[in-house]
Amino acid sequence: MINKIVQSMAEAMEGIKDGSTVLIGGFGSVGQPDALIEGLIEQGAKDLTCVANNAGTGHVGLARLMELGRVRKIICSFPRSAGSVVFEELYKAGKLELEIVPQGTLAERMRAAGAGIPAFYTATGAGTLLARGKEAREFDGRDYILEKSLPADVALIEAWEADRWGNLIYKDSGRNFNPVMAMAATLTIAQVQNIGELGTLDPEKIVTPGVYVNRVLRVDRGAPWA
Amino acid sequence: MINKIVQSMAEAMEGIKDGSTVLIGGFGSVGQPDALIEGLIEQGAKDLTCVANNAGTGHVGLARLMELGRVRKIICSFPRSAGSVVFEELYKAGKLELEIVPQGTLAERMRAAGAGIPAFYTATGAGTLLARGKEAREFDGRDYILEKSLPADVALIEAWEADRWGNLIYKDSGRNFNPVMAMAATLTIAQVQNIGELGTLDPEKIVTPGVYVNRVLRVDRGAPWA
Amino acid sequence: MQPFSRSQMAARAASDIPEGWVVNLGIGMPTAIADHVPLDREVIFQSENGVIGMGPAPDKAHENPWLINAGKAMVTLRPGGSYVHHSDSFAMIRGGHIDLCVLGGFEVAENGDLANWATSENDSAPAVGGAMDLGAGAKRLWVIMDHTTKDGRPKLVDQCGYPLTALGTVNRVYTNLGVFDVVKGTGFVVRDLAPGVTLEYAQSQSAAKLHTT
Amino acid sequence: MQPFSRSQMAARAASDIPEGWVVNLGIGMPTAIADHVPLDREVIFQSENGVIGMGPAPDKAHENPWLINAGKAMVTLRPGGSYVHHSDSFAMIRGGHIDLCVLGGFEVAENGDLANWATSENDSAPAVGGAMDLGAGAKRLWVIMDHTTKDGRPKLVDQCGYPLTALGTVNRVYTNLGVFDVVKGTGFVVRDLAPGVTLEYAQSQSAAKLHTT
Repeated sequence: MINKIVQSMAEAMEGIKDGSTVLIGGFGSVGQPDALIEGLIEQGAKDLTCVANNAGTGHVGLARLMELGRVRKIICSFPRSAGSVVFEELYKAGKLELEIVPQGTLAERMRAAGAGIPAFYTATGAGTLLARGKEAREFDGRDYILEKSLPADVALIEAWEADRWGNLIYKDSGRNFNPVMAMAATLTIAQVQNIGELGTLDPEKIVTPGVYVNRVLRVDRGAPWA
Repeated sequence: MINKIVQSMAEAMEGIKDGSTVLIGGFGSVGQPDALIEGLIEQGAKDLTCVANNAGTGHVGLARLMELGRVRKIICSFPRSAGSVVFEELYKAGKLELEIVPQGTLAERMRAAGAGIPAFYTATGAGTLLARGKEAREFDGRDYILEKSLPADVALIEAWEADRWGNLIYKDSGRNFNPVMAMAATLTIAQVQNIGELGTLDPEKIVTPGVYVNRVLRVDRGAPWA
Repeated sequence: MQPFSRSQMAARAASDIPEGWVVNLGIGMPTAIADHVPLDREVIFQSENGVIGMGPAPDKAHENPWLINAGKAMVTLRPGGSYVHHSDSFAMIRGGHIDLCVLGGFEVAENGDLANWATSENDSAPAVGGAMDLGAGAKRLWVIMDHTTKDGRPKLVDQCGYPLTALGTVNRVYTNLGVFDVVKGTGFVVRDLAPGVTLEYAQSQSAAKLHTT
Repeated sequence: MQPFSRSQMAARAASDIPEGWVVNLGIGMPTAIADHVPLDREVIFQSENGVIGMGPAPDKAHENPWLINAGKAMVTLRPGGSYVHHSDSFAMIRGGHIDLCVLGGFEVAENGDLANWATSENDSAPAVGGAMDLGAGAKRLWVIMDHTTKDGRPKLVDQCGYPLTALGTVNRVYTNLGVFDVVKGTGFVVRDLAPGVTLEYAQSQSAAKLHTT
């Protein structure tokens, strides 16, 4: 019997190694796997490259992980936002490497990693500072740059409902980065609010097939914080 | 009021020009827009480049369009199958141009066209006959080839249910090429079995947002033929 | 002279959006445009985080913390709305399926270049978000911004001094002084001026030539 | 000598598929493998047309013409199954998420090359379908085929004569004479032979060296 549901956070985090690239889902707090990030803090892996849309806020979650000196590099689209105090400080002190990626390119680079595409061309960023060091090429008279896929060791994601095969259904704007991150990582760990019996999730509503999911942990998270 | 629902086949086919590239959805007969293909036969556009998984069977649908001399070129993954008699004959007589594309590359080239990606690298086909004339490149020690996007003028697709915004829900294996074709064409025309009031389609089940759909025609097609 | 208020600027931009367009509004002033589009003029507002067909902010009783826009404010979903994931959302944006994107701006150049994400080449950690994707991908790009900076420097310029967001893609600019089309080969063309604002005055507040017709 | 029947070949391959694998079976002989995997050993069968978690063919009363596999035969969906579109289905295949693909073959070479789609360089209209995607993308590629052609020519070869489908990716071959691993740097390694089939006989039917160990 396939059973991807794990019973403890320790089991969910097992085997995450120092030096890993870790994708962290969510946009704002919606779809953000808060409990799993806490679990990763507890678990202890360091020298991490973290990929998320933002660079953390306050002193919790990703910001806390950074504050503890466990993050070597952050890849994101929006590092500076209200409350990104930990990022600001570490970055200014030269203790954190940063790669800024346009949000769509970030999503597409992960999708590419999941889809077996090592690189693709995009018009986003062509001719800008973010094109520096990237190959440029013209197609049909328009300028594009070459972007590489962004594969990862681990993805921490959140979903609304799962079954023991690891199939995932999201709620409202909770999909965001989660389904593409699930595709891009070798080890995908999902935090979910609900678990249904196999066969109870509507096959037409499953967004992430269990094929992309390795472990599921039920966490009664409640509503995303505002 | 946005209303993409058209009342007649003539309205659905309006403006399809000679020389167009036309995408035709479906895999086998599931998701195949039979009525729209008949409509295109009736409409009269010629010198077409048709993109579909197969090259038509028997003397109906796409095969009929070819038999009438309206198709200049076919792009597909599986030209020869049981009953592809029209294709065989025209191709042998040098009256039809053929581009064979691996099925996954075919789907991805259309998705790329829809997603603003002019070209991408793939391992599929690298080192084979189908790599001839294509740029090869190594990434991390593996060979890949460069594939170009495949944009189109028109997509003829089928779906299970639509609303007046053009949102589409598919049934079972009826998605297949339809959602990617909807993204890749300038004019996407959908044949659907059912039309629901706006707001009655479950937002979590809509696979093709109406953004990708220009016209919807209700056709009581019944079950796909075996 | 009665320069447009922010609300008037948003209303002016809203009045130029026809029914049926798919529209993405940037964070800040652009977001306010939606409030000026009446619900019976069906415009499909898209948000980068995968919401298609956003409606107005919910009243207290109908707040849903799972449903937010790119500015992380709670929104609603209109009948006909749907959800996609981030890669599908940006496929829509980058693939040219958004009829209009409206962004804020630091500078717009007469060749249609937009600078709106970084204030200097030396700022190594500016937040780009989805601006470059939207700037390169939308069918039309409008910018809504004050005509000058707080300290009076023009924001309509002959060439951007700030790092670019997108090259040559701005089609129109809404400012407190007026509405200006960006026409390829010509530059800024005055489409409308706020009540009492003269061409001479608007020109004096701009660092690029303003054309008429 | 009792060479394996087709059903025995399929059963042999099926017995090597552990619970939990995601498996894509090619049209023809490979498809028969699924019939030999008991339902209580949960294997997730994926089909190129976007069906994940296929179950056995339906009985007459439960036929659903909207639910077919890549061979266009009606199938069922297991509890836990789901649907994706073609691009997502091939993302799964090409992105290395399929644990195993089993295809038929014209020839397999000792370096793991597979030829299974075109019978000559001059056939300009062969049907490739998804074979190249599967051959390049699956984590493991097994081939199930007769050991020789109908007229007795070996199909295990030192180098493929037919146009290639995928390069160096075959891991194992199931034939009527036995089971052969393809080991990088070594070539074909005999894993099992059909009852009464000697190594000498199998070698005499092969155009590449068969190794033991």
